[in-house]
Amino acid sequence: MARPAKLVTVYCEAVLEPLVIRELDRLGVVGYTVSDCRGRGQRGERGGQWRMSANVRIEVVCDPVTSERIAAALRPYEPDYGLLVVRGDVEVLN
Amino acid sequence: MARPAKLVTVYCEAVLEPLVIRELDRLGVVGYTVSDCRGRGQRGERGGQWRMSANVRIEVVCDPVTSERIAAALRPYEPDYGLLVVRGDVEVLN
Amino acid sequence: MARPAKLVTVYCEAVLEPLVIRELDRLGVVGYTVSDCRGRGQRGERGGQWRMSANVRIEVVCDPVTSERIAAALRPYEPDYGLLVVRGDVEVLN
Amino acid sequence: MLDPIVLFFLLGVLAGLSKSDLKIPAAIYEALSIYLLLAIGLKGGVELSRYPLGELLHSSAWVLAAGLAIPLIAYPVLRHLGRFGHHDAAAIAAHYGSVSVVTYSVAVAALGEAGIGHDGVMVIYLVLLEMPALLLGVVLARLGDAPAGGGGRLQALRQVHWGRLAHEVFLGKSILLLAGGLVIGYVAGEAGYAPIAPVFRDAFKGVLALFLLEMGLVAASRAGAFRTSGVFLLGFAIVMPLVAAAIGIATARQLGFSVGNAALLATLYASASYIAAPAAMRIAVPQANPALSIGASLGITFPFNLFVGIPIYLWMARTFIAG
Amino acid sequence: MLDPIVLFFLLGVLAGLSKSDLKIPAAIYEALSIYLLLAIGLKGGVELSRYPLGELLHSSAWVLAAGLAIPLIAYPVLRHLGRFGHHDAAAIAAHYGSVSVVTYSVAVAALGEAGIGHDGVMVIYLVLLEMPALLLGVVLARLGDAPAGGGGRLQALRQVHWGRLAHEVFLGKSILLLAGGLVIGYVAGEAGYAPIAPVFRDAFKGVLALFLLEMGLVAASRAGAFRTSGVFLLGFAIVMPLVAAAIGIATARQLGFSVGNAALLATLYASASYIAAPAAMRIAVPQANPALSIGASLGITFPFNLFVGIPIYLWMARTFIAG
Amino acid sequence: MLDPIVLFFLLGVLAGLSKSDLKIPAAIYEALSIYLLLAIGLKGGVELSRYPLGELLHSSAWVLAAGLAIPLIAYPVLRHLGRFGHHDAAAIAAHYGSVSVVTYSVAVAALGEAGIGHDGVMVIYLVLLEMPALLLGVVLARLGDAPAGGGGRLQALRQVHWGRLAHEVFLGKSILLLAGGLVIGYVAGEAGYAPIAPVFRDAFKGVLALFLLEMGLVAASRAGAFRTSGVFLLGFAIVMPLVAAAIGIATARQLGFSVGNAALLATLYASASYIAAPAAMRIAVPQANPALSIGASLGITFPFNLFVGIPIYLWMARTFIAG
Ligand SMILES: Nc1ncnc2c1ncn2[C@@H]1O[C@H](COP(=O)(O)O)[C@@H](O)[C@H]1O
Ligand SMILES: Nc1ncnc2c1ncn2[C@@H]1O[C@H](COP(=O)(O)O)[C@@H](O)[C@H]1O
Ligand SMILES: Nc1ncnc2c1ncn2[C@@H]1O[C@H](COP(=O)(O)O)[C@@H](O)[C@H]1O
Ligand code: NA
Ligand code: NA
Ligand code: NA
Repeated sequence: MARPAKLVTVYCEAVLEPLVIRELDRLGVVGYTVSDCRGRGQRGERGGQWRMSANVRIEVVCDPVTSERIAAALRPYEPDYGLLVVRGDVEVLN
Repeated sequence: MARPAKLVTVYCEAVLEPLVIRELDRLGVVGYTVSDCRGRGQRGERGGQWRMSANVRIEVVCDPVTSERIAAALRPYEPDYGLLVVRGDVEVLN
Repeated sequence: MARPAKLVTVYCEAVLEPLVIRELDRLGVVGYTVSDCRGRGQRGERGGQWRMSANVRIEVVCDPVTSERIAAALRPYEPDYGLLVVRGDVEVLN
Repeated sequence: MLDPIVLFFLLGVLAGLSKSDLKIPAAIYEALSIYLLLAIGLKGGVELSRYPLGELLHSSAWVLAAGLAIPLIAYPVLRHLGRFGHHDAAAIAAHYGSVSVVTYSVAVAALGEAGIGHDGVMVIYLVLLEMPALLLGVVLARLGDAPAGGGGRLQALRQVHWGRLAHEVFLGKSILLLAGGLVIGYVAGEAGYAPIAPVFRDAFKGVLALFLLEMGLVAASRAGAFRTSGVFLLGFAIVMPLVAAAIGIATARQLGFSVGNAALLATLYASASYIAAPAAMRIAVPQANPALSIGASLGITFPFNLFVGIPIYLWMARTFIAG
Repeated sequence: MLDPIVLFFLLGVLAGLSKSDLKIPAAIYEALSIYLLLAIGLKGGVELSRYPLGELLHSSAWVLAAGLAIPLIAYPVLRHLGRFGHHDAAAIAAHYGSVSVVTYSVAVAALGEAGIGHDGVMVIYLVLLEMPALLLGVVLARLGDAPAGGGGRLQALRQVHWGRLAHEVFLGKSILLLAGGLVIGYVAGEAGYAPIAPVFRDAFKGVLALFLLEMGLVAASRAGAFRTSGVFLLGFAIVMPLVAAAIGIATARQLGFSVGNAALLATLYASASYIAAPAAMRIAVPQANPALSIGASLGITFPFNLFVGIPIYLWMARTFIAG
Repeated sequence: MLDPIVLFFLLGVLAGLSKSDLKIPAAIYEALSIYLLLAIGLKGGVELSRYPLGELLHSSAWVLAAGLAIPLIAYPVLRHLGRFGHHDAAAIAAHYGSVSVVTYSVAVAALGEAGIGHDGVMVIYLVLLEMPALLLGVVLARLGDAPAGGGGRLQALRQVHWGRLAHEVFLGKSILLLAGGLVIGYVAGEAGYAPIAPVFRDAFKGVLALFLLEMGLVAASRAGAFRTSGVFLLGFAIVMPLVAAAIGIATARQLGFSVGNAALLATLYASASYIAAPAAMRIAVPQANPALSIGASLGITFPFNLFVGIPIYLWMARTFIAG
């Protein structure tokens, strides 16, 4: 029943959200989940008071190959934007 | 100190939240965490503009057996509702 | 490319957030992400209606040693506050 | 005759379709809808105190009965002409049997614009009509599930979780805020209402404008979903309100309503719910595809009523009701 | 004599207890409380400019001193009669020593309803009384931690992070907005206040109604927590406000307050905090169980004051203060 | 001459710098900014109907042309005197070429305070000036990317995603709500505006006060970011508005504007954007460091204009414009 998969989590600036989704579209990724958050990183604190300091977390459950492709597609954004991409192992239960 | 456990994450329509909690109650699951999110899946985009298009993420840290039971309890909702259930391995540190 | 790391997730009362961040500061942890949530645990339901019943989820991607230190630093808060600390394995993709 | 307030809806649709970054936070949507429901309830409650309750009771029975005709007409049309499954037919019928608070409010504004009076107690009918159609919709869905024969039908109805359904419907926030506002307004009366009137009365139309902006954004996000549902549903979403309005005018005439009251009753019948109904149907008839019912009620009927329907219903009332 | 505005609280309680899907988003709760605190501060500030400051200074010292009696009475009662641990006793005492902005606002509305005047500068006391009781509560908790003997006590007090505590208490949003509003109102005066008055004065009571609705929802969610805390706390949460109100009336009489001002001072003393106190106590005395202090102050004393207390305090003021 | 409303900004800064727990939820920030943009657009639209459009067209061309001088002055100054990279120079220049809705609103309030009239149609210039500077900023950034020689430059400009950029700029929520409000206000006219005026006109200044409180909190969170950007940018953020205001006064004189209109045009030129510009530049010129442009425009220029600039621009208008 349980199918192994990867969970890719993208933490990034809120303004980047539409660009990340566009990359997902290009890769043919259908499913994702977005939530609003705040945080701190190399580029200082992003307290979420307004859109320019808000972050989002974008989660994608996908197969390993797609997860690599997502990471590769987001790499060009890294020098200019606050961005962290991590990947973990999960099982899809349904 | 660190105790192995499962982290079950349920992504679903916001209207389903009370029904999922009821299933958790039935299984005797005490702890869970809910956060609001938006997303896209097989059933199209759910942009979170209003309750009918909002999603929630429900996280439950539990033992492996309970995680199986949660997955089984949510299976009946699958045909009719937007729902994704994934499970990962974690350690409880406190 | 992919660098293994730990993802520490702290679920706790919203009032505890600044205290947790202070502990992270003390440990020299720069990066973290916070999101608002609600939930239930040993200390009853925390429905998020107001600040006193709101929870937060604080995520930190870090190395294994730091993850141990975070867990140790938060242990003193455990008897008095609603708090759950879990740790999982991830790879940093950027 | 069009109130400029409907332009806010158009602006929202434009923003949504052009994929502007304009987003109204969900918390604000919730707050605006809570405000509108409470404000309408309060206003009705204040006016209720000046009204003969006996007469109201008599009219209410008629209004309710005639109102239930709407889903009972809609269901077979959707089922047989539209070839929808019984779950979808029942859910859509429930949406059209129930009512829309915002459509009602815009009709009230249009009456004001046209200088036609109406009774504040019309809100009572808004409250009364909101929920029976939802129960009826569930019954229709369950009867459709049943194997042929009277025994199967009875058993199908027995399997409905009536308690949970009643909870969902009667304690949904729409009914709770409308009815709660009604009671508070009734108890407070004019004197108690006065100090909260700057918020609940004077600000009403401005807040309604903001809500219409948001409704436009939501409706635009439904445009894609609707494209798939075909021409039949589009036609239904335009013809059904007109039929329902006609039933409303006939009922109003029967009950001796004034022109303004008749136009409002027609609007109530013609309007389709998209606050109470979608949530209730999603829980009670989960097999129904919400894209169809919400697409029709919010994507087609709501703007149709705003821009075309309300002026027509007003004209109908003026023509068929003796001034 | 009951202002109909309290019915909004009842509606919220009803919605909460019946597990309706009515939820007021946390962002709206925050916004409403920011608005109320600012609006009250502004109004007080505007009126301050017309008031002899010397007289105010003299009264303030008395009002503060008498106000501190409340936690000093509450603590031993809770500790010895109620058999609470010293952390819980101190935290609850702090809540009752501090004040409730909403209770004060409802009392102001009730005075208006009864046609009794009052001075806007009473807000000064609201600001002054908010925080000393919280500091006192922390002191009581730390003294309880100390081993017997004067030396141990002194050391226990030394271990308090006074800087952090002062920060928490003085820069908490309650004090900041109340005091900030006070200063802005004072600087702006009537003329500067006029253009923002539609929002901060005219809308006040309507917004208060919405906040009471939300308070009802929150209070309902506390009902379960309270059930566990027993009959003693229930009694305390009703008797303590009455005792505190009596102290208020005596102080007001001593200071020659008018009937309206006396009723408001009694209400301030009788009210228990649930905005500033819970947050501050949670950080400063984490060992205390917040379910007890919030359950008592928000679950019992707040509605008691709304429905029973305020009318009693008004009667007390009328009876014991020379018109 | 200072409107007390600016004190709300100070209160927000104080709360932010002292790390108070006062936080205005992001949803409320969004809602307040949506309200302000719509309200300003509506008001301008209503007044537009009374204004000779031909004259407006002529002035608009001049106002736009003179307005574009500002980024064209700012860019080389930042690039050569300030030694900023071309991305940062272009982004900062774009912020100063665009305009600030809140600064404009505070200037309108200050005019009211000073009893000086102005034309509501000045809002037209607010809308017109918001976006061309953003496009110019992108052009400057791309030209900086280009290898030397005319061919390289042309190619650099070709590589800009003009469609996406135009979408970002023209369908950003600022322009959409301002222009949408303008059109609705124009269509509605005085009569259609009246019923929504309690929300969109009477509440304007109070809501502006709340927004200023929030702006103070945001500006305080930018204080640290600014510290790193050095003395040059600090000086630029103060001198540039003064230069721009002088251009504004000269343009106003040329066009025969009244004192009030001239002060508003000077304020528009002097103001720097922090709603539309940061979002657009972040997407279109991602290489620029937003801490610099937002730190300067929101952290320095905005408060400078509030407390010092607007009184100066008013004085300039009074001195150099024939009453
Ligand atoms: N180590 C980390 N753990 C968790 N979240 C992080 C971490 N580093 C960065 N983030 C998130 O990613 C955002 C952008 O990071 P940065 O580009 O490093 O400023 C931050 O605001 C955080 O929300
Ligand atoms: N592959 C995925 N990765 C992350 N979230 C998903 C994925 N698929 C679905 N979801 C979430 O689950 C919700 C319901 O999915 P669905 O039923 O497929 O429409 C979506 O709106 C997303 O929030
Ligand atoms: N088993 C669990 N799974 C997920 N979240 C939990 C769990 N237990 C507790 N939590 C979260 O941690 C918060 C505090 O927990 P507690 O201290 O047990 O009341 C709860 O309100 C939940 O948000
Ligand atoms: Na209907
Ligand atoms: Na008190
Ligand atoms: Na400018």
